[in-house]
This record gives sequence, structure tokens and C-alpha cells, in this order.
Amino acid sequence: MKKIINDPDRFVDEMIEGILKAHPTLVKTPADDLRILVRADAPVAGHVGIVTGGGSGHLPLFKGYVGTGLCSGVAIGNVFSSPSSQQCFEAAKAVDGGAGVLFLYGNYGGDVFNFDLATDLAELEGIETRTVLGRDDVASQPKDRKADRRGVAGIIFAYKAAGAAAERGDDLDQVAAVAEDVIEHTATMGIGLSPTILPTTGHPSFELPDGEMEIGIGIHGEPGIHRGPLESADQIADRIITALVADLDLTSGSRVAVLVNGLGATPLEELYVLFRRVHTLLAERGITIAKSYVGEYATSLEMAGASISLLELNDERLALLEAPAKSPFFEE
Amino acid sequence: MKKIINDPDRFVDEMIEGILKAHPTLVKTPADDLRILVRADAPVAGHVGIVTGGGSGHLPLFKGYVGTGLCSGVAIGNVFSSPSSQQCFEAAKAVDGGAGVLFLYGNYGGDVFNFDLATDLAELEGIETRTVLGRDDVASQPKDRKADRRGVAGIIFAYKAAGAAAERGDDLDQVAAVAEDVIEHTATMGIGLSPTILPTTGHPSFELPDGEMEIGIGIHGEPGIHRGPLESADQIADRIITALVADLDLTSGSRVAVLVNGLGATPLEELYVLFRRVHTLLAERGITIAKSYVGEYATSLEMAGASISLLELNDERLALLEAPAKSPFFEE
Amino acid sequence: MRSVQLQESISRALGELVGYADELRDLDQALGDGDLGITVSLGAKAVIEALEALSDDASPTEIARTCAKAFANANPSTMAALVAGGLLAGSRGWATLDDVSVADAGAFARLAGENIANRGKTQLGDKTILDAIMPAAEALEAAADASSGLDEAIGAARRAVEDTTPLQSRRGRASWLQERSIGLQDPGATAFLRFLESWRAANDASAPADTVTARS
Amino acid sequence: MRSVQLQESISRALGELVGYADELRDLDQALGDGDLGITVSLGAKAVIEALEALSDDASPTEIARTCAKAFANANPSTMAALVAGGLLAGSRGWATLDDVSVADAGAFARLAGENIANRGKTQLGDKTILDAIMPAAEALEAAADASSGLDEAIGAARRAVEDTTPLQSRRGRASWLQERSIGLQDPGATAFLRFLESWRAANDASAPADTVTARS
Ligand SMILES: Nc1ncnc2c1ncn2[C@@H]1O[C@H](COP(=O)(O)OP(=O)(O)O)[C@@H](O)[C@H]1O
Ligand SMILES: Nc1ncnc2c1ncn2[C@@H]1O[C@H](COP(=O)(O)OP(=O)(O)O)[C@@H](O)[C@H]1O
Ligand SMILES: [Mg+2]
Ligand SMILES: [Mg+2]
Ligand SMILES: [Mg+2]
Ligand SMILES: [Mg+2]
Repeated sequence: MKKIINDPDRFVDEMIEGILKAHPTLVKTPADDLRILVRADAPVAGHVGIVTGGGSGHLPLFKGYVGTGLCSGVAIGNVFSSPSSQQCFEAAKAVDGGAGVLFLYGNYGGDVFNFDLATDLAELEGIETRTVLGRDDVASQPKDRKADRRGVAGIIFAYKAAGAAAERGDDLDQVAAVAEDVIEHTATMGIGLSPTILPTTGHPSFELPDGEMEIGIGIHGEPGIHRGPLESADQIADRIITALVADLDLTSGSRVAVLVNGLGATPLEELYVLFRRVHTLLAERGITIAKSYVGEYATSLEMAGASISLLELNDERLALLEAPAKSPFFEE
Repeated sequence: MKKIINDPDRFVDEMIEGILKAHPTLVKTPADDLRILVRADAPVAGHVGIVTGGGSGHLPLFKGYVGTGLCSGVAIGNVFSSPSSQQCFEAAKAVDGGAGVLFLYGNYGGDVFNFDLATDLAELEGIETRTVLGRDDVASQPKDRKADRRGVAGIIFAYKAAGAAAERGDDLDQVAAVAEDVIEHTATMGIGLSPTILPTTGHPSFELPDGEMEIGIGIHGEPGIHRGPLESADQIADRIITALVADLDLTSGSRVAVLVNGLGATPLEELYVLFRRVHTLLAERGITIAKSYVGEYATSLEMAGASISLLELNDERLALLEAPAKSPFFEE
Repeated sequence: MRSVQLQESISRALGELVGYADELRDLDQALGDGDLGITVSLGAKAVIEALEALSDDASPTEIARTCAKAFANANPSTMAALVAGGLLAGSRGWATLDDVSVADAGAFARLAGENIANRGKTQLGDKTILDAIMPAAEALEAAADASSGLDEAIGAARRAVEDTTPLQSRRGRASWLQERSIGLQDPGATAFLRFLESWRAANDASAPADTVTARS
Repeated sequence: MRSVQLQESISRALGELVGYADELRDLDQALGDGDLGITVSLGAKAVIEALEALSDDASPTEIARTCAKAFANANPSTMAALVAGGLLAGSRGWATLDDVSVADAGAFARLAGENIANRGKTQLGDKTILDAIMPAAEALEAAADASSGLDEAIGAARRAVEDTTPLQSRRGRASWLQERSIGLQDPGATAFLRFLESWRAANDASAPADTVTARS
């Protein structure tokens, strides 16, 4: 295991210390154990707070999307592990400006059950909450079980849109509706070329023989729908775009935002080779790209691989994506 | 070799096509073979143009720093190979707004000899040029041979400062002086944990046994000053900061900009673990961090590893770093 | 079984259970993300520590709640949250108890299972820990004595693990594998089986009940 | 040696030279970035193609300039740029020539070497290609006939490669290795040696000069 770390058990804490020291004007922590980050000006009175959270190891997800026009706070778990319900609750408390809090995070059992408990705790303190789950990974469930899909990189569209809605003063139900609407129109699929190695165990998250790829992989190395020989960039893009376009029922005239996301070890160059093909495939179908993101937005430590997300746009969604936002990792 | 690519010989061209399709409002190409990118509004009349260039495989270096307040254009070589002198010259021609062109790139023989030829070609067409070389890698030569050092990640400070100077209307000599001044006060050192694999050959760039690291590695996998057992993040930071502080003669009261740069496959989390220690080490020496950059700014395809750069600041340099800038990969 | 004995039995069983961490990690790796080994080992250690700090005359309800809290926070995951919720639900049925019989254990397991079904939106046959808990609860409730009850429960849990392996997973991470989950053994159900087996191994052989009582 | 013969000799030698691409890659990997194999093989192919397109009665100067341009652009690198610059400089000494003698070849190599020294800011002993070119040029200039001249040049280049290996590299990528460069063989000097050896192998044995002339 070749990692630039110190004590593996201190990995997450030291990483958070690093973030706090590097970006003191943008984020702060209300927690003694540092497992919560909130935007530097939190709570913002009269505005809806948005709290996300999940396991570590996905930077810039989740911690990276705390800032103006984005999430207000994040509860941070160990690598690939949920934060505790207490941490989720305290994050909500730290960002509540009196207008309630939206819990917006990926659909993972551990996170769901802990955030659900946090909802109860928040209610006891008179903080109103809503919950919206990222569930954009089309490889994780067929369309008729859409509600059970896991959440992956596409959640950043929801952060951006809901964050913009909260920033302009929407109320809690409106912000939740924006997040839900965006997630409803987002679809993602990824491929993995190599496993991640957990700092604590030193074990690879899965085995993948030379020359093979895992199609539909999750951001913790969850197996996908198919394992097969490594394909060319164009073939991979074809496969994924076909699935996403069908899932979202995109047709000629549709407008989309595209996110080509690296899972950690894949060079940015390769993401642009993928994007090139995505552009061609969408153009062939009469679909316009109104907004493009290429880079690492949601990773899985040092996993090699990439995912492609599409968000079907209308004027409202596009305007929310284009609203200003700023965090240590994201700027619009 | 697990890469998300098509024909290895088309890798660079397809990547550039991807960049052009993803960022049509920010960059354009004046070249039929696409091997030149310039900012969308180039040439900017009356302003000094800045042309950089070098081999591919370092994204966001070099192509990523073409934009407002940054470089005006870039000549693009194959993976880890120089662009040709013709390409360097044509990039200069495309960005010349009548105020001359600064060639600002890393000190590599191939690049130097080709850019030098481009200088001759530019003169023939009446374009005035200056040349400033990035040469920040302290591991590549001792201090008494500073002029022979290779250029690595620290060149982004020079892009940022020279770009700001050009944007505010400095003349060619002034812009060159700004770049030279920044490079003079920049020092970088890196470590490598794994090799890169060239798409065309499929061969690893070097061999590094399990459990070892290369200290002082270059961004093409050039060997460093020492190969030894993999150390902890804190030990690595100690080693590098000691070298950089000595090289720049930093003392209590100095102000610096810090860049903790990932070489490709190293997770962002690990870069923050490094940054944490850098912060502590500088604070112990009474050195203030006025500006922090943590992430991938200059990579070596899928190499695992990191580099740390320091730029000693004064008011002028800090102001230039803080001036607005925007490219597909960089925003201030 | 009274307070001290209950505490010590739990701790011994959990001490034994961590020996299965690698098996559970591997099963969870095939069907999920491989963290169940960590959840179980960190959770077990946290519970053992928490019980050490607990007073010797804590009520069974208090004991269960202490276990729940410690297990929930050690490595918050699906299993940790569901098991902790289950322990809290089970503890509510013990409110007036200070001596736990095998039937009480059965009732506890049933309440825990029902809570898990509720929070996890799970039914029997979805191939989760629930499939092992419910028949084990039944066996404990119907048992003539503690020892045979434990044997029956282990048998029932083992059958559940075996019988659900050919099914498709319907809940949690494993469900994302869809058809590929067929034939893979459920890690959560296995963890519950290993817990029962650990209880027997740690408490039947090495440390008969009398000895424990005598020691305390 | 006249135009066609010169063109064909170059092409044959370069065809042979690409067989050393892996050796040069490995040497450059140890002391640099490993791209010299590519520079030489792409460069050789580009030159061969360019010569095919060149007219049979092109002057030696034109031939050298064609080689320079093709080699420079195939894989622009230090060696490509320096060698191309050297070829252009050498070609200036051939301005009035249409039959190339071994002494002309020696003069060419000397001019090329001087240009490389200039542009590369290099001296003899810096452990670069220059250390192989200069003694080879001398041997060619002093030679009694073409065949012995080539043998002498090869011997001189080989000695240069061997003698500079224990030195520290002072120029280019290799210089960044500092003390670690000591004991490693210079790839550029080796490439020049292999070029001379390839010339002999391809042109002495397989295709004696007469045959070539007869064919054209
Ligand atoms: N919704 C659910 N209801 C009941 N049990 C579940 C549910 N989801 C998962 N499980 C159980 O949890 C086990 C996995 O636990 P764990 O590894 O902690 O999950 P994760 O890593 O996905 O958070 C599964 O084997 C299954 O028995
Ligand atoms: N300044 C210089 N002057 C003369 N020869 C040089 C110089 N720098 C490098 N060389 C020669 O070039 C060879 C390496 O060529 P090449 O692999 O193309 O370099 P790079 O990959 O660094 O661009 C060295 O072995 C050396 O012989
Ligand atoms: Mg988990
Ligand atoms: Mg798991
Ligand atoms: Mg090179
Ligand atoms: Mg080289």
C-alpha cells in the first residue's frame, strides 16, 4: 500500500485539519472532533440550510461542496463510512438560520439510517428538516426501482441547484423541491479500472484482472452490472450515453449538462478523450450540451475509472446551475 | 496498460478536441492540426501575449493555464515531447497583439531548442519576443547551478503573475521581469510513488519497488536525488520544506504562497494531509502562508506522488496572484 | 441471567465474534463494500469497553441500551444503525426485567427484528439479517431451556443463511448487484449467525454460568 | 558518393538504426526520460520517407537539409533539435559539393558538432553526443579511404562512449541526476555510435557501393 499518510486511523482527521488550514476564510468547524464543516458565515439568518454528508475518500465530494450557493454544512464519516446520527444532527444545528434544514446526501443505508435519526433529534430541538436522496446511478437498479438507486457523482447538480435556491431565499419546501427535481432528471453511470485501497486495512476494495473493466461501478468499488474486457474510450462512452439517454428519455431538442468525472487515478487527459465522444454522441441525437464539467468531482480514493452524468435541463435548472457559487473546490 | 483511450497515436489530438468542445467560450485553436490553443479573445490588441508550451500528459499544465489573466496561448507536443518550433512560432503569431510575446515555459532541452528556433522565426515576422524559463525544481541541480534546474509545478505562479501583469497593460520587458522575479523566488520539490505509462509504448516510465519512493522526482518520471523507503506524510513534508526554506533563504517574517500538487493518481485527501504538516512546519519557523493551492496543478499522467512549491511573497507578487483570472482549469 | 453475567456473556461472545471479521469482510466485499468486518470488530470492541465502564448492577435494559449506543457510533454503517435500533427496540420489552430467560431473549430478538424490518423497509426473503433473526427469535421463544434454545436458534439462523443464498438481494448495497447477487451469501445474516455461534463457543465451554456467578 | 547512393545509404543505415531503439530507450530511461528510442525510430522513418519523395539528383546539401527538417519535426526533442541543427550546419559546408568523400563527411561532422556545442552550450567532457561526434569527425578527416575511415570513426565513437560513462553528465536531463549519472552510459553518444555502426552494417555487407550505383 503506497499512500502519503501518517497513522491510518488519523487519516480523516488530519485531512480535515488540512482543509481548515488551507481555506480558513471559506469553511470552519463547529465540532470539537472536526467531523463537521460549515461555510464560514454559517448560520445564514433566514435562509434554508443544506446539510450533506457521507464517508470520506470521495474528495471533492462531500466536503468540497460547502460554500456560498452550495451546501451549508457537511457531516464527515470515516473512509467510506457514514457519519454518526449525532454528527448529522449537529451539522444541521450549526447551519440552521431559522428557515429549516435540507438533508441532501446519497442513498446509502448507513447514511440514510443515521440521517433519519438526526431528523428525529433535530425535531426535538425545533429544527424543521426535509430529506432528499441522491440516487442517480442507473447501473444500480432498473428504472422501475429508481427510488432504490445509489447516489453518485450526479448529486453535485443537486447541490448546485438547491444551493442557488437557498441563496436566493427559497423556503424549505421549495429548496427541497428543487433538489428533488434535479435528482429526478439526473442519470449517471461509471466504469472502474482498478480498485481502491482502504488506508486502515491496506486491502484492495475488489479484484479486477488485467485487461478487464467493471461497468456500472459504484464510488466505493461496488460491483456494477457487467465485468468485461477493457474497451476503447469511444466504446465506453457509447455504452454509457446509450444507457443515460434511454433512462432520461432524452430526445432531439433536449438540453443537458454533462459531467465527465474522474474516479481518482485517471488522468484528466483521458476524461477529455471521453468528453469528445460524449459530445459527438449527443450531437448525433440532436441533444445540446448547455453546460460541461470535466474533472474530478466525486472520487473513490485512488480508483482508476470515470463516470458520466447527464442532467436534463430546462430554463430554471440551467439558471440555477449558472448562479454564482464558491467553495474551496468549486466556483461558478 | 489500463487506459481510457482510443488509438494511442490519436490520444493528444482527441484530448485537445475534447477541451475545445467542452470550453468553446474560453479557448479556440488557430491551427489545423489543433496543436495550439489560445484564449478565445486572442489576440488582445496592445497587450503582451504570453505563450507557453511543452509535452502533453501534464494537465492542467500547460494547456490549462490559457485564459484571461494567465497565458494567452500554448503550443502542444505529444506526450512528454516538445512541440515543434513551427508550432511555438505560430502560437506566438496567434496571440501577438502588437506588444510582443513572452515565451514562458519549463527548462527542458527539447522545449528550449524548439522555442529558440521559434524566436528566430518570430523575429523574421517582426514579432518581438522574450524568453523566461521555469526552473523551480531544487532537486534537479544544487543552488550554484540554479539556472540549469528543470521547471515543474511552480511555473503556475509565474503564469499567474505574468498573466496579471500583461492584463493590466505592462510592456514586454515588464511582463518578462515579473515572470523572472517570480521564478527566482519559487522553489519546488516532489516525490514519486509509482511510474507513469506512456500511451504509445505501454511501458512504465521507471521501476519503483513496493515500499519505496523517489525523492526529487521530475514530472516526466526523471529520477530524483535519492531513492528510499516510503516515509510518512509528515516525514515527506519535513524533508521537502527543509529543502525549500533553505533554498529560498526564508526566515521568520517571510510570507509565502504554498502549492501542494498531486502528480496524478494521489488522492486529494493525501494532499491535505501533506498541507496540514506544511502549515505546521512553516508556522514553527515564523513563516506566514498568504495563499494556498491544494490539488492537481501539474501532473504526470497517472503517476502517484506529490510536489510542494513555495513562492516567497512581497506585496507586488501577492497582488498579482490575487488578480482575477479565468481559464477552463483555473479561476481566481 | 442477571446483570453481571449478562454483561460478561455479551463481552465474551463479542470477543469471540471479532475472529469472524475477515470472513464478514470478504462476504461484504463480494456483495457490498467490504466494511462489515470493520463494523463488527470496532463495534464489538466499543461494546466491550462500554460494558466495562457500566456498573455491575445495571439493568438488562440499561445493558442493551449501552450496547446499542456503543455499537451505533463505533463505525456508523447500515448494520451498525439497524442493529443499534434493534437493540433499543428490544430493550423496551425488557423494561421491567432484571433476570433474562431464554424466552426473554427470544422476545427481545423478535422486537429487534421487527424494528429492523420497519426501518429497513424489509420483508422476510429480501435476503438480509432479518431472515436470520426472525426464525432464531422463534426458536428461542419456543425453547425448553437456554442451551437447547441456543442450539435451535443457531440451526434456524444457519438454515436462513443457506436458504437465502440462492435468492436475489432486495435491500441495501447488495440489491445493486441485482441478478449477480444470486448465489452470494448475505453478510448481515451471517454476522448474526456468527454472533449466536460465538455466544455458544464463548459461554458454553470456556466459562459455564456458575463459574461466572461465583467470580462476581 | 553521389546523390542517389548517398540517399540510399542514409536510408539503409537508418533502417538498421531503428533496431537499436529499445537499447536507446533503456539508456535514456536510466539517465533521462526514455524517449530517445521514439525520437530515433520516428525520426529515422520520417527521414526515409522524406528521401523517398526527394528527387534522385538532389544535391548533397539538399539531402542533408531534407534529413534535418524531417528529423526535427518527427518527435521534437533535445536530440531531434540538436541533430537537425547540426545537419543544417554541416550542409552549409557542402554547398558546392556533388560527390561526397570521406573527408567531406569528416568536415560535415565537425561543423555539425560545433553547432551542437554552440546551441547546447556544451563542451567536450560534458558527457553528451558531442563527445562521440568530435573524435569521429577527426578520424574521418584523417582517413586514407572510406572504409578504414568509418572503422576508425566507429572506434573513436565507441571509446568516447566508454570513456565518458564514468563521468558526471553536465547537460540536459541527465545532468539533473548529478552524482547518480556517474557510471551510466550517455544515450545520445550511443545513438551516434549506433548510427555509424548501422551505416557500416547496412552499406558494407549487404549492398556494396557498386551494386547501388548499378541499380540506380
Ligand atoms: N434495508 C435493510 N434492511 C435490513 N437489513 C439490511 C438492509 N440493508 C442492508 N441490510 C443488511 O446489512 C448488511 C450489510 O451491512 P453493512 O455492510 O453495514 O452495509 P453497508 O456497508 O452497505 O452500509 C447486509 O448484508 C444485510 O444483511
Ligand atoms: N545541451 C546539450 N548539448 C549537447 N547534447 C545534449 C545536450 N543535452 C542533451 N544532449 C544529448 O541528448 C541526449 C538526450 O536526448 P533526448 O532523449 O532527446 O533528450 P530529452 O528527452 O531530454 O529531450 C543526451 O544523451 C545527450 O547526449
Ligand atoms: Mg458501508
Ligand atoms: Mg458493507
Ligand atoms: Mg524528452
Ligand atoms: Mg530523452
